[in-house]
Amino acid sequence: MMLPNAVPVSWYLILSAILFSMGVAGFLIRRNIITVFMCIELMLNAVNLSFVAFSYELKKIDGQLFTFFVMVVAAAEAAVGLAIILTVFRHRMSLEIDDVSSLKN
Amino acid sequence: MIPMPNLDVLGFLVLATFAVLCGLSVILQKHAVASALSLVGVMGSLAVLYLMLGAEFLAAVQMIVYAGAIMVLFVFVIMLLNSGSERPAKARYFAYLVGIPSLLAFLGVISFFILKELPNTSSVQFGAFTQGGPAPVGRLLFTQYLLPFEVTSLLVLIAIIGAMVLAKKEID
Amino acid sequence: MDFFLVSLIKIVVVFGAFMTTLAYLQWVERKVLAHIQLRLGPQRVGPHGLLQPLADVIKLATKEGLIPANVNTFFYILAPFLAVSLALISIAVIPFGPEIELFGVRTNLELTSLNIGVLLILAISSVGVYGIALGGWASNNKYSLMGGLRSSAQMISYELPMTIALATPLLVLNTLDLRQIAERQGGGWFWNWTAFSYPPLLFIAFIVFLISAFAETNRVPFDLPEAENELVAGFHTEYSSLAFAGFFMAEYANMVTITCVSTTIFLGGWHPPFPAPYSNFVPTALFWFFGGVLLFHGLTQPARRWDRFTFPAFGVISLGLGAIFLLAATVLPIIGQILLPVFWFVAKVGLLLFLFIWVRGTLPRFRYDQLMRFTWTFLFPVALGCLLLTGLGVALFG
Amino acid sequence: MTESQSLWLIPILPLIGAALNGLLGRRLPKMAVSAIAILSVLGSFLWVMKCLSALGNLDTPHAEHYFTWIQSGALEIGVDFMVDRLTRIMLLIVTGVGLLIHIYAVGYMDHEEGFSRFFSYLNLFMFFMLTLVLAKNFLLVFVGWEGVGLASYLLIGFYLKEKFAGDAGKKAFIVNRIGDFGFSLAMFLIVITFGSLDFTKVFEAAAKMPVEAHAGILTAIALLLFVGACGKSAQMPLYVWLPDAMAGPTPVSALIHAATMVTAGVYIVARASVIFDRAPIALDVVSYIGLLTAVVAATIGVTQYDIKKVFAYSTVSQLGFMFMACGAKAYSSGIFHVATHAFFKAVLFLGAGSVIHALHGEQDMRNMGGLRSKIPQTFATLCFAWLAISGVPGFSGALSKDEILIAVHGKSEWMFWVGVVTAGITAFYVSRAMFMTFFGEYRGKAHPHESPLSMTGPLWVLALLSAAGGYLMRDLVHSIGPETASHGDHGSLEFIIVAAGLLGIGLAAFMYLMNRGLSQSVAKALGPVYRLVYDKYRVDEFYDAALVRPIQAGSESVLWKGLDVLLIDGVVNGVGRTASAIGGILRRCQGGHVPSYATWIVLGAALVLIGFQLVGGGR
Repeated sequence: MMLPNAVPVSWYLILSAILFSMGVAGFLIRRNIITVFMCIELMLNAVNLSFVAFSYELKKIDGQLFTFFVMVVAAAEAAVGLAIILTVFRHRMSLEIDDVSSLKN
Repeated sequence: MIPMPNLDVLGFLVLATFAVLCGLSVILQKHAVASALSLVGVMGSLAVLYLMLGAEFLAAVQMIVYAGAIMVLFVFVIMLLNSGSERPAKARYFAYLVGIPSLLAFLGVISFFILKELPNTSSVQFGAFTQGGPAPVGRLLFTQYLLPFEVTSLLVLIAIIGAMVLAKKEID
Repeated sequence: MDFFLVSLIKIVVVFGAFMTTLAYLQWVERKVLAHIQLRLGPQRVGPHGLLQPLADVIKLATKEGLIPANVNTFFYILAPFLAVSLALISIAVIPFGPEIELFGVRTNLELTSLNIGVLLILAISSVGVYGIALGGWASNNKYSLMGGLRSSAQMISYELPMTIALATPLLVLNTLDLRQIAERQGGGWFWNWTAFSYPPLLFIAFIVFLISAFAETNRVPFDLPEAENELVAGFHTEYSSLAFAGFFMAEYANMVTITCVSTTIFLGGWHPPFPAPYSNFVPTALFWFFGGVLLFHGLTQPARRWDRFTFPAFGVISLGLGAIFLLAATVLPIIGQILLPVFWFVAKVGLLLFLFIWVRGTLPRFRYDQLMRFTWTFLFPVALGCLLLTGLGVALFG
Repeated sequence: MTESQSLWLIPILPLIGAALNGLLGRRLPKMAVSAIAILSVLGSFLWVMKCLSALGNLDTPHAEHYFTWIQSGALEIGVDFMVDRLTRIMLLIVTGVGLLIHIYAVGYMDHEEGFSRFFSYLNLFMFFMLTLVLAKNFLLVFVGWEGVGLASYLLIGFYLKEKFAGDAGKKAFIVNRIGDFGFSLAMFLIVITFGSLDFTKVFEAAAKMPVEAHAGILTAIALLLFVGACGKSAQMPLYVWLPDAMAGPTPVSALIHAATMVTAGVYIVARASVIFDRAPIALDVVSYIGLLTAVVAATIGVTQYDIKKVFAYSTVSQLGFMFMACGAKAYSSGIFHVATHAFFKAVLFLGAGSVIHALHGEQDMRNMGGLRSKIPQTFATLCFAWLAISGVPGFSGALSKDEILIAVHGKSEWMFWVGVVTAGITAFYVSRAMFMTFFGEYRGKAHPHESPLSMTGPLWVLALLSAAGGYLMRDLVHSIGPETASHGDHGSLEFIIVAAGLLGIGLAAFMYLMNRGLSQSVAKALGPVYRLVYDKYRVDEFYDAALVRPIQAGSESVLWKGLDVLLIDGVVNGVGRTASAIGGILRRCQGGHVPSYATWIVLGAALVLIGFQLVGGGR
């Protein structure tokens, strides 16, 4: 197999899309709340990759700063989200997402 | 002599494959700890990819913040709850029949878009873009993006307080 | 190909020295602890137990590697592997000496030079917690799990003051490259070192960093994860054989790495505490002084029978080392440019390591709530205050 | 432009005092609280002196710009302070009298709960009042204007445990709202007309406009400003809050409801004199209202028995005099009366406070009498104020009152005569209060004792000022504005005024010293008229019947039962019902099951992207 002698930025973008889709798929099929939450992190990471790739393509570091902000927001989200999961677990003794469906009505 | 493979290409392919494999592992592993460690793998390979894209500061921050803090928190919570493996899933026809095909369509269209709209993107060479060091990032962060930066710090503060309030055991 | 060759040589030298240090660090620790407690320590294997590390390695390697029932084998094996490999990475960016020229090749006395070296070390140390947490969890044992959880919580908590204390000197030094950090502190007296600039702010930061380093490496008085009276042996209760050796080595490697980092960032790296021509003779003087003392003791008042032979032998070796350093300082600058900086670097690291052992021999263990309260209500605010005040100082006078 | 004098320090110092006392006061000893309160006001008084001496003659106003507060299109409102000759007088009165009253209050409030709270409010009042006085544009004046209203509300309702105090506070606040509404409308009109709120720009532009023979824009602005002034300065028909405001501690009555805040209305009319000069109709209205207020309040004052009420109506009446002066374009005379009134009315209130303090809270004059010998210092100081307000020559009150009445004489003959009669009534009721309190037999039960030095000291200073202050301030005041009251020979007029005052005193002496009981028979002889006056013309009852009840009834039947229940609730509930009906259909999609929501999102995203692609791509 002949390897190309350079990687275009679009490959990075496609990798980002693939990772993002995997995150969504995980979100759809997994049942453990924590895993679902991790799939969200996977999606955020995928988006970050495309930010950085565009930053390279445009030769401006603004994209990297967006990634920075995404990370901080992800940290905040993880802290609050995990606290919520802890509380949910304490009340229901379960981490199954199907068990937490009292949002209806 | 064996022709030296282009390190940029080789690196990308290896890392991308590793990232995709880890990503699959995240969504397919039965146990949450395994998923979490796979996610750390994704993050690590992304960090190296950032390095190749010239975002060295971001790569370090990715490791420190994502792998070192956020995921440790995940692992910590998983171990704390020690909930064991996931039960075999109930048949989830809706997600499988509607969600996955839509997702594939989504991926296809996006990839098509990328290849069609951005046909001549520049090729990535390690070291070609050197603006990702701490100094330029910091300079931009504390000038043009000062307001978002401060707002984010406020957000983190709120998140800390929120997490404490939520996770605190109620004293009855 | 010079680059690869030189790199290969450096890797071999550094790796060999590092591993030997780890092995003998444990011997030193046992000896020092023994003397603190008025014992002799290892004595059987070799003179003064000098071959004890070798014996330990053989013992650990030949033991049966147990894998308990109902554990997740993959993670169980992965954990010590992860711990030790992460612990060994950081040494790659530590500079031991200045740029040297040897046989027409210019090279730096370090394995690799990164312009974000400090960040790399922080990243590695923040990931280091996985090994312990995973090991504790994968053992499928409640004591191990408790130890793993404790260590995760402790390392996450102490990482904050450590990072902040580490960021404080960076305000003064204005770079993240460890080599530049060391170089910017050199050329003169020891008050050029970061720990002594903006007194006493950065010294406080240094102390905060050291305390956090104790906690990060799970050393006494912060060795809650392996508190044996509560948790048997903590996260490595179930481990044996080489897997146990992995955790063990990781702990000592972390110790060495973190002392190297504090030496580089706070204590001026390889720079002597006072200017060059005079400081060059300090090693000779020290070695000769020790050699003289050893000879004197061995020949005139040996405490035990074999001391009559071993002490003079060590004394002669010490005198010889002194002579080599004398040569290096005077007629053989080609060796001196390597030996002298490395001597100072090793001396500082050694002093800090001795501090670690000394503290282990002296202080009792914290209680868990004390430990957490200490970092969140004392160490963290102090580190933050230091950072802010130093920032103010740099803004005003820098 | 002279160099900056850091005028901002003047209001900021009391604000710092207020903040310190408000936040930390409860933990500080009383010494510290009073030290903070007094020192902050003393500081600002000294700074005023320093600034004024540095600014010299003030031929041109001194202005300072700090920062732009509001910028909206061409309208730019800054935080600007200004000192001119008018401000100079007000600054001296506010900080000087304020300082003395603060010192007095330390003694007066010594035994009360909420010591630090009181001084925090009082300092806050000083901050807003100084802002009001120093402001260089209408909006900043309004800030101070509302702020003093707030401080007044807080201080009237200071005795939290008394219901009537809270009610009085609310009444003051609500009645003031009417005036503030007028003031806001005036500001809007000014912005529309002149495009700015800055004093310099507005008055320069207004000075170029002609005098309006018929009602025009300037008349409207002037009248609306005057509505605001009526509220703040307790003029007809909005005066009803001031007598009730006496529910607050006496130093408050002296500082806010006699000396400073209530004169803000006079100040704003004098400040906007350029506008009023060009709106003769508004001037007439000002005169009539002032006169009416003066007469009505004076007659009510004759019949009251509560010593503070008497002085409260007296304040209303004197404020009426000030507006009469303004209506006669004698703004400087009005301000002059503001100054002298600040001195003697402060003495009257503080003296009354001292009496009340001596009698442990007794306010009814029927239970007093013969206190002359028991609290001699209070009596002596009150005598100064009594003679001053009665217009006895040689005291400062006579100077300003003469000026006002002479100016009014220049405007209209009959108003002058009514004014003279009112001045006589003034002398009569103040004398009556003095005689009932200090002469004759002691009728009360409590054991009177003289007040401490921190109360009598300020009293003496103010008493001397009410005698001599007029002569000290006359030139300062007259430097303000155009000379209107011609300084001709008004010997005969002055004689009439003095005679009216002396007649009032004599009559009171005749009725309350020589023939006790005569007052009763006079009251009986007048019968219903007396009852009417005694009940304050039943104005409160009239307002209650004419305004409060209809509004309440209207709110209940129309707004609540009609508008709120039928219309608003109907719409809201209808929307809710519709939504829940639609939701009942949509509910089938919402299982509360997170992954299925996510699936819908993914489906939607895919459809949007595909649609996008079909429509024509990214361009």
